[in-house]
Amino acid sequence: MNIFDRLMQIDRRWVFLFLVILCVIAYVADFQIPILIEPEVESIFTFIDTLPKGSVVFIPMDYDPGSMAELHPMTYAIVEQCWRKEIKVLITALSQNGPGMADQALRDIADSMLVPKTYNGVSYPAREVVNGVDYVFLGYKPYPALVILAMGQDFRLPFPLDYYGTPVDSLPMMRGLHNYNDLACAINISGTNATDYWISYGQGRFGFPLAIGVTGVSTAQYYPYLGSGQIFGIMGGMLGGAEYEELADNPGNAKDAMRVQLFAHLVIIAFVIMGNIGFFATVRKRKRQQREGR
Amino acid sequence: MKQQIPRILVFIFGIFLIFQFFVPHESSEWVFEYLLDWNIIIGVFALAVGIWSLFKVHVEKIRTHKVGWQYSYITLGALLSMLIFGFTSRNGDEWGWFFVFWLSAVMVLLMIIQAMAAKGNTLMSVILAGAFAVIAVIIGAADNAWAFHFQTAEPLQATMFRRSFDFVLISIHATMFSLLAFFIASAAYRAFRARNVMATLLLLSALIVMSRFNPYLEPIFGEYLARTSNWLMNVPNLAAQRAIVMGVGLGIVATALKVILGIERGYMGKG
Amino acid sequence: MRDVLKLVTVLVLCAWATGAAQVEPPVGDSLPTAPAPPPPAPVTNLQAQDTENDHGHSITLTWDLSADDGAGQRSVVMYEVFRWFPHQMDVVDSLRDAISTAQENVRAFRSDLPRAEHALRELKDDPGKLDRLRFSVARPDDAAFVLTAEYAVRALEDTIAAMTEQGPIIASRIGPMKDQFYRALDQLREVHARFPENGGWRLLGQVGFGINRYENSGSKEKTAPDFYPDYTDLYYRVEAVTADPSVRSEAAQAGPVQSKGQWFHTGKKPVLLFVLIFFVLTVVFVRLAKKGTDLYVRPLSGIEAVDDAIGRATEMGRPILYILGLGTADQVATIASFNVLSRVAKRVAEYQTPIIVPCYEPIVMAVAQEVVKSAYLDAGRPDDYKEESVFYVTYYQFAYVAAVNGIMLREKPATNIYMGKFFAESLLLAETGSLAGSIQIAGTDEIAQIPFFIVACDYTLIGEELYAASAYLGREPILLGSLKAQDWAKAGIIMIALVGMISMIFNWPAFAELFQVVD
Amino acid sequence: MDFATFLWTTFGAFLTLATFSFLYKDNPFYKFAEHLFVGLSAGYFTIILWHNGLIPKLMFQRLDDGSSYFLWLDSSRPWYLIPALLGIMMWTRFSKKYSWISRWPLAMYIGIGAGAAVPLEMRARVNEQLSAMMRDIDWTYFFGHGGFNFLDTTSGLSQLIVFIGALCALMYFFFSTPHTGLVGGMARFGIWILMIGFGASFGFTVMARISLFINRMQFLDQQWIQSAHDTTNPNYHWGYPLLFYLLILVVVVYIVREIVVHAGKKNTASTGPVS
Repeated sequence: MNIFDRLMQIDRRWVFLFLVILCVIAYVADFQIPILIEPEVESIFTFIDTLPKGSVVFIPMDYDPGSMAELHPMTYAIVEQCWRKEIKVLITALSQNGPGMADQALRDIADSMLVPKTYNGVSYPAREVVNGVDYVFLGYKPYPALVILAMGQDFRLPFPLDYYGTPVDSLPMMRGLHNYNDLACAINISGTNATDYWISYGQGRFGFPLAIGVTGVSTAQYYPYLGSGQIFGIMGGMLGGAEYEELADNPGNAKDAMRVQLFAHLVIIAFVIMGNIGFFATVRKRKRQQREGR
Repeated sequence: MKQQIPRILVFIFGIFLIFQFFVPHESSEWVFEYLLDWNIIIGVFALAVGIWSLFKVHVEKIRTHKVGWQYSYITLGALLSMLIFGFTSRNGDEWGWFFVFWLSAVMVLLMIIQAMAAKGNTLMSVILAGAFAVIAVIIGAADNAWAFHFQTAEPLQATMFRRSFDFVLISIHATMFSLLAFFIASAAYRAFRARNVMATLLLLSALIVMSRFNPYLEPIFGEYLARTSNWLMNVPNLAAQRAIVMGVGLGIVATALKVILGIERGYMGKG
Repeated sequence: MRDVLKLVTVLVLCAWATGAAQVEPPVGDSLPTAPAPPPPAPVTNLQAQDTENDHGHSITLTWDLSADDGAGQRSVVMYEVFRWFPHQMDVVDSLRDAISTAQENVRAFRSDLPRAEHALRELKDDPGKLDRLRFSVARPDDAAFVLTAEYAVRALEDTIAAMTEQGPIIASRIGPMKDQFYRALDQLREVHARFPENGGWRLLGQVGFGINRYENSGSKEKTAPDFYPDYTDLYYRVEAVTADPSVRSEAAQAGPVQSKGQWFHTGKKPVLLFVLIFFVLTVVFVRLAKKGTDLYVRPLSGIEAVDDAIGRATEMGRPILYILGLGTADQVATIASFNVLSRVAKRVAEYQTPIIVPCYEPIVMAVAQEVVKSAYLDAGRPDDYKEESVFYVTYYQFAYVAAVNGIMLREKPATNIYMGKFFAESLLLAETGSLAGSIQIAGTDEIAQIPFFIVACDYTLIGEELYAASAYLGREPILLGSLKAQDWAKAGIIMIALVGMISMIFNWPAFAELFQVVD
Repeated sequence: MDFATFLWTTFGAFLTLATFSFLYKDNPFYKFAEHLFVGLSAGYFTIILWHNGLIPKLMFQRLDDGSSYFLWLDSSRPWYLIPALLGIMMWTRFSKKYSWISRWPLAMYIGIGAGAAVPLEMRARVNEQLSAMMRDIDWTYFFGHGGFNFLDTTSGLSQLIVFIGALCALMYFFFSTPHTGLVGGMARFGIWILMIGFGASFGFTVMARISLFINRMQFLDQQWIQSAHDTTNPNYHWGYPLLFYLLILVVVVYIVREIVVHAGKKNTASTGPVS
């Protein structure tokens, strides 16, 4: 059992221990690292940046607390950008345990709007965000495909009441807002496969401009839809969130998490290389034994 | 009778819905929405069967003292607690007798389990279950610091429901999910071995993409790493996705047609 | 084949490099600036027809631009579209609003009444609780007013009395109002026919200059404000309007026209074509297979592994864990997984190996129970079927995973089979399975999860191999026949794609448009 | 943060550490967290389905004309009686003898699902992708914008690679022809493209998983550790650090016990840790 064999069969719990230690160290020490911007994220930022005041952006937040880590930075950055530019936001949460979390996120962002901020050189005054005027949160309904189809007729069909139980007709922002044709665009931030329904049943059937913010694992899956023009932008996982925060000049969790990401990736790459070194050494050794053995 | 009628039903509904897609007329849309409502309602009813199966499996585990049977009490107790939290909410700020009600309800459940699981004298647990049930009913009726809400969605905002979701469900959910960070490392270490051409291609493209945002490799590779991983995601990955999406599309249509035409009967048990 | 492709590419390259001059886009014109222009020329050739391929209630207006739009005086800024509304429509609208406000009040009574009664009881026995109770009561609007317990009690008594007494009256009035509303709706058709008596033109909408099309689509729901019935004579007017709204052209009128829903969506013809071709292919090859023509099917490593994996489980006397994935029973990936489960369960019944099937969704559990019970029946061992081998865990992704991980480490199954829809939890299950030392076979059509199964499992069925798995396991000729049909369809698609791409090279897009789906 | 919230946060932190302990091995802490999670989540979904799914869809609508009916039994929409009957037929699964009746609603459920899927999936997966493939190659910038640039994803060459790669990958999935000769060559190129694509998407998701772990670290750090020592908190008292160190003590005791047990086992029989 020489050094190479041991390299090949390290018990996986050493890998876990080593990864934990390194991530904690990277988390505690804080220094900034540069972020590279991809065109798929920039197209979403410029689309919203050029929207006139009072237009309505529809953000279906179809994720649950599990994928909150990757997707909250995107939601925070986009919703704050909209509210700062006085763009109205309509929100649904079609993942079964997402509404509570979405409601809490909206309250956090509304609090951070009470402080004046300057982004990319433009200074924005503090602003009190009002439910029903600046945003409407419609809450959750099961079976996303049916809800998306129904909202094509009218938001009121699946959502007679909003999340807080007030009838939708009594909300000022919803007057004249019936279905997808009255929206500037939809940005589906999702950790579930509701995004497939948004692309084939939503955008496919009603043709509104759609961009998506998804978890890292399913980013690759949606590139064909970017290629065929069914969506105009993709934000992929924590990196997508960090790039959007960089573009919006609004640093948040995503940017300072990138440091831990870097160290973790280095650990994994190191272990993979070690495994392969061990592998090649044993292969060469076995070949040599076969030659001698013959 | 048991086989023919289900197969005929699948055929009728399947064929109807295939052609409904091509009929935009108002009545066809109305029937489509109505049928989808059927699926939701059947789903809601089926949940009761599911909960019953969960209850039976855990009672069985307790009865036969299978490995880890003590923990089944926790599952059933947690299930009942969440149902109680989900149907009640306080009128004012005090709790009144709520927690006593909750405890007696849980005790009723434990006694019922004891009665179902115990081999010998179930009389004692049945009496105790009745006693606790009476206590729970009295508190439920008399105490007006809190109330039951079956029609309005008020309990969703109630403290206990919100708290047990935010702090218990989210904590375990997010932690289970984050175990993937470790498992992806151990899987990469265990499986990324350059055994043959295919495994080597898998390994190389993974390594390139994993170091795409690495600023320290920038002086060596410049922005080629980011551009290469972008190319890997947009060209070979796109080709792979497209082929699989189309293949899966045909596979889905083939399987659905086989089920509708009755060629494939596995789903109804006919092997 | 390869050198033909090379020749075509090189040829096209040379042709392209020499020709292809870009055509300059037309120069945009400037905005019109005129003090008080005479009225612009009216719109010509105004036509109104029923919108194609829709569920009715929609009319499309098309016209030729006014002579003064983009040319001549360039005075036209927008076009306004009007429709003739009979006074009966106002009756319908007012009834509709009355009904919705009545429903509003009834809903408010129903939710506020219990809370007000509770607040009243609390205040009566302890006035001090005033600020801790949640209730809404009418208050005088002078700022100096301080809410006292006595005032609150009196106000609460009044509101409760009002609610209990008025509530039923308003509720009872809703029913008759509804009948009146629906009767008025039914008269709309012949009232529209008596154009132009007792009605008026009402503005529908505006479109900018340079646009010659407007779609007036109302909702199909009778209770929606923009509803108008099908098969009803409608009249439209379009006026060209300048920057000064009072200066506008005479109205061009169109009508009567009736809206109706179509029974076939012509834009979806390619989809129907593909479905029918596939249908025919399947039927043909299944009939061929019934006649016993020998069918070669390439070996699928994942499927061969299933047989010896079950053998391994029997030798070791350990159970088999079958996971149907997180899909619902109406998703085809889960249906394919049922088919595979029925074959695996049959073999398991024959070898008398225990099988564990934890289910994520109640209906999937119900169907899986039926599948496994019948499989034991087919294998001739109905009494070996244990009721709790197929059970419901929870309809919550990671709680299901936590439970299944626990089962893997405690039961230490010899073989784990994952077939169906999997999401982020695929690697969690696969890595725990490998930790527990089981042979793992996975099959999913969720593209994002295939890499994880490839890395962590021993055998993986990629994408559509999941759908072919049941045919391979059963080896029944008619199922292999349907695989042949699938291959022919795939070959067809490859041919269409090749011809399509080459036709685009010679910029002849007609072929590609044949397959374009228009909504 | 008031003490009740801190109590819940500490319980959350305990459950987080209990779930992480699964990485070491299956232990009582993990079993507790797992069973608690299964019970609570089953209850949670039932409540969400009742309040969001069942009530607005069926019962609540009946309130608008002033009187409420019991779920579906209502004169204005009698046709909702059919799904109600199907639902009740599902309940025959409670009895062993009559459970075959539940096959009827299940058959309809699967029939509706399969039927709806055929045209939708054919359109979304086959037609749309086919039209996307049949687009012209960008010959003017065949070798990339701005001189030869192989990595330009919008160059004609890349589009050609995507086109040929997709066709070859489709070839790989041919079931009824042996992978020999030309088809074999194209299929091998196809599986290579598939493997490169899978490697790329695997590498891409590593970041997503690490970010989940970062989130849990942030929870433990910001909401638990920091608030346990946040003396500026108005209702801070001795209870906060007590709870904090109590949980730390539990963790340390467990680790020490494991090391002692493990060391003990080591010198008796040198078995490696249970892998």
